[in-house]
Amino acid sequence: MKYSIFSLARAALSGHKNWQRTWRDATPKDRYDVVIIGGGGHGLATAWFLASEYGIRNVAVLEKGWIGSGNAGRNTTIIRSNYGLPGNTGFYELSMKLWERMEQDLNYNAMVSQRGVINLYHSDAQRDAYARRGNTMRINGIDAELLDLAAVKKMMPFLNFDNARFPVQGGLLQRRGGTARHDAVVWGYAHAASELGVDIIQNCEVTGFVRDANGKVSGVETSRGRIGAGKVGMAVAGSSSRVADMAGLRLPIESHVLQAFVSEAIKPLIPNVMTFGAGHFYVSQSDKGGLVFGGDIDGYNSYAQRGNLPVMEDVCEGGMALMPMIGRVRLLRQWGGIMDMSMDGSPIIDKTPVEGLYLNAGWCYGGFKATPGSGFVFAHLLARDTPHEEAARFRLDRFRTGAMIDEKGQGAQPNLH
Amino acid sequence: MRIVCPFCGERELGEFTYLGDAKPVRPAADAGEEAVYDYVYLRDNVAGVMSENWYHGGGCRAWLKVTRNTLTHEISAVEPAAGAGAAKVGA
Amino acid sequence: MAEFSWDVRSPLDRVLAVGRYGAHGDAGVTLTEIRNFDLVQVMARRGKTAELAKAAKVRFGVAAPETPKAVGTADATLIWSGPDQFFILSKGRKHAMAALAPLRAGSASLSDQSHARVLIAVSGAKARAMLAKMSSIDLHPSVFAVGAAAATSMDHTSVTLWRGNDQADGQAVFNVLVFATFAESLWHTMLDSAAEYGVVVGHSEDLA
Amino acid sequence: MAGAQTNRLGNGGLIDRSEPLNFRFDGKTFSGFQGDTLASALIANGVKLVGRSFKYHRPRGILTAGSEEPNALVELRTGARREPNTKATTAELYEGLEAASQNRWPSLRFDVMSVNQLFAPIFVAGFYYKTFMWPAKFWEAIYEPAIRRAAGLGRAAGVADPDHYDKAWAHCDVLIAGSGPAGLAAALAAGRSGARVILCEEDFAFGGRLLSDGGTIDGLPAAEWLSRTLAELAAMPDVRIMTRTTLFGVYDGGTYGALERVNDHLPSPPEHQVRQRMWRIVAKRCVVAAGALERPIVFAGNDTPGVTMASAMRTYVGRYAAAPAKRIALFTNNEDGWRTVETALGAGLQIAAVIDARPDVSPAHRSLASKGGFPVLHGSVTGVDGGKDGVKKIAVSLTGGARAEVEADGLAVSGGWNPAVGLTSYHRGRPKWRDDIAAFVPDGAPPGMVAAGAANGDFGLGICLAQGFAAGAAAAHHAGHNGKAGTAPVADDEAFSLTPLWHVTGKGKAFVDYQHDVTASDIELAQREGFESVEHLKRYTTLGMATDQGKTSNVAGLAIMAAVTGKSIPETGTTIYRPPYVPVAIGAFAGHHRDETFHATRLTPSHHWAAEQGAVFVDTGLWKRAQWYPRAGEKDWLESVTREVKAVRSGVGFCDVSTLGKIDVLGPDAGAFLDRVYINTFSNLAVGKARYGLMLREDGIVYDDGTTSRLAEDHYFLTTTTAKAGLVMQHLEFCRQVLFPELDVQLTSVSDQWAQFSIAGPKTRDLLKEIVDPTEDLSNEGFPFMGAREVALRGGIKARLFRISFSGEMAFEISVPARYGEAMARNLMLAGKPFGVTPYGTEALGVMRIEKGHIAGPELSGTTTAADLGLGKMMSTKKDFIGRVMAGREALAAPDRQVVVGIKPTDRARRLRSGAHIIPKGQTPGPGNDQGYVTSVCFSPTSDQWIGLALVERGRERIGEIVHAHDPIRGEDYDVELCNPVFYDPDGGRQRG
Repeated sequence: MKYSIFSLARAALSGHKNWQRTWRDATPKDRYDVVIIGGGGHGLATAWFLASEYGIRNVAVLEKGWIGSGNAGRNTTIIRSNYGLPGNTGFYELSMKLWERMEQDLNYNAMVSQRGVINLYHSDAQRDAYARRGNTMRINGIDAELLDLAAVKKMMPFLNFDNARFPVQGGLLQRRGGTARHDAVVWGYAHAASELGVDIIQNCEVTGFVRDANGKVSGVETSRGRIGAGKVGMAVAGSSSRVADMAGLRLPIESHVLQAFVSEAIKPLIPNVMTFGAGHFYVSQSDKGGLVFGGDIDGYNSYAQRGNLPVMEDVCEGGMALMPMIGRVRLLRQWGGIMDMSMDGSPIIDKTPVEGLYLNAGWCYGGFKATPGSGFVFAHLLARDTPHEEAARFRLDRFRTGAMIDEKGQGAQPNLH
Repeated sequence: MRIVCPFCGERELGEFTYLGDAKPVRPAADAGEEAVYDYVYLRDNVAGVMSENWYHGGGCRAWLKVTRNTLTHEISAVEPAAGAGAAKVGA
Repeated sequence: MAEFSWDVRSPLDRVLAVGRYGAHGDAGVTLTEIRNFDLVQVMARRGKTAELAKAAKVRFGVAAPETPKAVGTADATLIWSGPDQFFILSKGRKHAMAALAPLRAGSASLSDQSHARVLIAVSGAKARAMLAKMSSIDLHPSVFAVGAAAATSMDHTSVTLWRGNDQADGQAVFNVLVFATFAESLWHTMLDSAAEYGVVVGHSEDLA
Repeated sequence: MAGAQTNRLGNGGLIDRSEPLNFRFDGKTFSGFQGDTLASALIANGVKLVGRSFKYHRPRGILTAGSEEPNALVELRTGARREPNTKATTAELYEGLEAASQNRWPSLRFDVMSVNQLFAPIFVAGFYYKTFMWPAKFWEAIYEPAIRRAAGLGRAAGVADPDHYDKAWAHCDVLIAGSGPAGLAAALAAGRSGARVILCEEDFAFGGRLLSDGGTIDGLPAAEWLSRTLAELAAMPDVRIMTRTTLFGVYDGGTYGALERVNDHLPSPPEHQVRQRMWRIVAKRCVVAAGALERPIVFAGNDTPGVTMASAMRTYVGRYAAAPAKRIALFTNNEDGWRTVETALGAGLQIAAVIDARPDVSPAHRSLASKGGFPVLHGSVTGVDGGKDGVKKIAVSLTGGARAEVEADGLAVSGGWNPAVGLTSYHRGRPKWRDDIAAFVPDGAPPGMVAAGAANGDFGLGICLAQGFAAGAAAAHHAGHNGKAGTAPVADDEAFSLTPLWHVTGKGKAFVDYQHDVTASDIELAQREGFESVEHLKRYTTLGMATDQGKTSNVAGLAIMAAVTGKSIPETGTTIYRPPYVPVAIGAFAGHHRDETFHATRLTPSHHWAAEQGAVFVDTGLWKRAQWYPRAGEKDWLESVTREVKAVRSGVGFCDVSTLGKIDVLGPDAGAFLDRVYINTFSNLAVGKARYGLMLREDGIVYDDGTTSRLAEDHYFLTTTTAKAGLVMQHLEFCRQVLFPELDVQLTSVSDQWAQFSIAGPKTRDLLKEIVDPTEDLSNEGFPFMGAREVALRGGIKARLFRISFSGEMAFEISVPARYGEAMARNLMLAGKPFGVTPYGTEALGVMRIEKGHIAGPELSGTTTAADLGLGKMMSTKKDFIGRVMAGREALAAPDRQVVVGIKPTDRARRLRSGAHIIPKGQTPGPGNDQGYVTSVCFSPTSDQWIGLALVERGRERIGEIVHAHDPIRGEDYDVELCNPVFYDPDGGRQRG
């Protein structure tokens, strides 16, 4: 069913009784060419690109709960491609370009809002680091601007410029960055993939891998029975180690909690997406009016999906330091997601040592912005058995060879990325 | 979270720093690259009870081995690292 | 030839203003900086706990604290600072670094910290209420008795905290050793935390 | 002048009529009394229309009397203190209070945006996902700004919050949430048992429903029992009872978050006081006695101003002596709703009718009806006639099909009660369904927590008291206190019967989530489109995401979803409960960590001296460091820094370098220990000598560097970079305690013990001779390069002297105990006066290290190897050390890595900038030829041009090559020559001389 203002108006006349399910409620078939484990943004996007770009439509997406119930449904919705290292830069820009056409591709309004992402800097050293990163972006054909203090003041007069512990000196701006409505991204891919024949199977938990005589993965055991597969792709960030363990794999990944927060809805206050350079705080304002913000991960391995109080305080301290105008705005809700923290802070999209099993993992706390790009390159890998050129460095063996992609320079300590 | 430091007693999370899984043991000097790769990069990433290295840096500066459930955050045991309080160890 | 004067200056010298601060009326909190002291950190060597304990006993007449306690002696206070470690707080060079060679004698490593810390005594009817804003330690009299000590953090800053003897009026006294370069910052936080109760600010040149 | 309080009852209530208070709402002046909330005062003044809804801008009144209020939200206070979305139902009245309605323009009564209601047929749940997609560019330009302006509720102040907040810790054995009958009974039992108790009450008065509903406890009127109980609790030294304090969350290890609204009941906080305080309460046990929330019934027109929860009606009438209506109808599906009739009649108000959805009504109520002269209608409300002026007529569908109409100016609604299951569910627990009360009740709780009374689904006064008392006693017992708790207070239980009723079908919009305008038909639509999971339902319709966090809407919403899917309510399930229990001001979580006190500040021992000299300071981590010392007439920083560098290179200067991390490494195995943490060897360092050391992370990447000196056989003095001081200490302790416990080594930080100054320049020795005791031999033979030992200074103090150089000059670093730091700076000025001594800051320090080709922070980026930095030869092959094996990996040893090299512009006048990229000359910049970047630059007074360091692919093999510095983000492009990174005195003669 085509969505538009006209279909809405027509539906209104019939009391909206004629709308179909946004995606078909599929029952699992015996076998699919490709089975994707994980009905989050990445898994659904992979399925859609498999169907739309690579013509592989006999695809199932298996979701243990309801689609989008993992990190796709609990993030702070930022999209950007302001990365500084080869491997990341091109990939995230590919993703950004796909964001820019997503809604028309999917016939679903995901509220992609290119309102600008600005990383504030507070020292000469930070400025230089952002200049380096901005230049990387520009060399890769990505928009980037280095703003001085005056430009930041003009754009965000409400920041604390007068008595800050770490005064703002400027910022790195990517105007094409912004936000998107996270749930709608999931529903949009589900809607479009389902229209192309992809089966989206909810409440279907994978409990094991089926291996043939050669050890090749030939299907999955699930809570809804065995499902055969030509290839199996994992897109289960947060649970990657647990699922990989069923195939006997250990990954260079730890699971950590990242909290996010939303305030009560208020009239427009913050025009863009901002990150504070002297503390752990980033913020945007949703179209509904809530300030959506977050900061650092809690710092220890966790699958508990809830955050602690010290980090909540730390984040609010950052917010107040940056813009003390939010003191009386109330925090409405706090939640926590499980992050696949990789050993260099960058993702892994690769074949695994187990034939027939493909891995899409290690997104740290930055997976949302990667959703379309990740789906695209993972679909490529599944369809062609070779990495897409923009994902060529996201190899699993890079830790063995030393070709890490470490934007923060923190090394093999996941909680510092 | 509150951790019962074996030296200081129960203290709040903010006094501690996390390092990670305490199970991997630093390989011997001649163990070879593969063993060190495994030690540095691969993780069991346990969903359940796990032994972890924590540092009481905001307190007595002891490194601790904390047994904690990553699903519930429940801590079942805390012991000092081998070299914390080692002066009591026979020389 | 120039004349060099080596005046000793406390890190709080510039900010500590003797007198009243904050709310009027009866002051709920008294903050007193103790300016001059000798402070040595003693760290037992591997397997030398017993030897060190013996040496400490000989010198001070008391056992060195092995748990978070502060032990007063005639002319020094021994304050636990971590496993196998304690501070010797004293005055008049009697137990300063140079005088402690016998204690060292192979059983301990010593480090002079006399200039590395600032010592502030917090007392008054509202001392606990004020400290509750900075410290996560339970200072209830039944939990943190006279002689209790803690290696802890106040407002994210590492400190050594111990409860000294009560004042003549029965009020508890909490001693805080804070790193010298953080002292001015923590001092401001202390004043802010105590302001609503009214503060008497002072300093004394020497340990009591 | 204030208008008359038309709806204030003549007597009764807990307001203080001797304390009248004036306030303004939407510019109009009213009066109320001490003890009122803004809501009760508005009600007393006959105000019904208080707000507008989120999407349709429908007129809304006051639905509840507590923190679950979805409708009566106002902007409280003005100017910098304006607080959007403040619940009128919890805002205490004070003299001069100013409030304004929100989400309306130009006025509350005539709100242009209420035209949205005309588009309501299109503006169904999720409509925006289906449109606004074409043309793509219109989203940011047109659609989104319009949506953003229309959405949101109140306006934030937009300027810095002028009030202060703080945070505090509290500790107790038993923490109690709520001071209703269950909470007070728990506090009594726990307190009498000898436990340390903290009781938090959200309201400004203790008592919970006792304040509104009264009752008899231990034979006493509730009010009397309440005051006795409070007196008993107040007399217990270890019981602390707090009003205006909401327990908002439970965290691991028995830590709870609570918000105390210390001064929100005043126009502004008194001097030296905070507005709010956030408590972290550490409790061994917690009794949740947070009560239950009455729930609405979904029917057409249920959002009309004047439709009020039945219990709230009782609260306004009973507690505040304010009548929400004069002729009241009650719509109930349970026994409890009838208490509103009793309260209203008792206050002399008229009852128009009772519409009871249950098949039967008790004889007592029937006789009450006949005495009161009002009909009891068995059926349901199907519509409400009225608008912004409030309820006028109520349409009723009677059991059996007949219809009736009731004329009334207020409608009290009771759909039953939902226990407050938030706190017990915050650790991702899911509550369980109880059929007898048709509600979710706690099913387990975080460790140490238990629910009691209405929060546990047990509503009678008697059982609340009994359960609360038992829970309090048990909690005290678990915490190790076994004193005599005495006997529990006793009261009768009220009858409770309920016939579940969630939604009455009828014509017109029936609201489930009032604030977000989610209607019953939106839920049906969501189901039709496949959003059946409760989490999908919430996300698709926004049900439960408003400022009331779904307190009045969630259960009804999922009951309706259950009905349309044919599942039971427990099968349908709940969404995850998330803290905070009520919205909490962000400022409270921050406390005093804002503005200049956001983070602590570290000051060097010579800080105040440097400030006297007019130094400009720079933030380096937490430190303030002197960046340069401007002199009169200097036009910019560059001129000052250039002067400082020249002064050092030609004479002598000094710089406070106390910020370096300094660690005493002690014990017999200190050398062996350092051999394992550094790539080079320290065990063979002679006493009295210093050596530069480099440490790696275990992954083979450079971690930190610094100079370490051996002061005695068993004493090394290790220095770290300023940035890594704390982290290196942690790392070394890890090595000592975890990796190498067999070594006898002790570590302690002496960073704060020593004031350390670098003294550099050809006249360094001349200056030192002035200040060092003449018996000390400072000659090249007596104190050679990399020497380190204690020396006596003139005037009697001892110092440590290190002959090390970061600047490439003849230089020493000198350490004195920190309290001599300021004296040291003054004495260096005095001693150096004949030689023109010049204090220099971090900029000049940086210039000289770049001139000398020394690496620092920008090169120690966490991605560079020792070889990248030109220090590969330092890696010992004779021993194991941290990082040795991983450093040998293929990609870390690859020949085309980016390595440190010097750069200088081909045009000597050209300024360099860090962050520019290096591209081969003659090529168009692109991802394929981006060969590195500029890490550090400075204007070199010595070279009289800008110079820099860069990380460049195969840089060391390309010395002399002209490459392109590409800096598009600053619009600059120019050629630079790759050169030896050591620009100054490459053979090191000066520092050794």
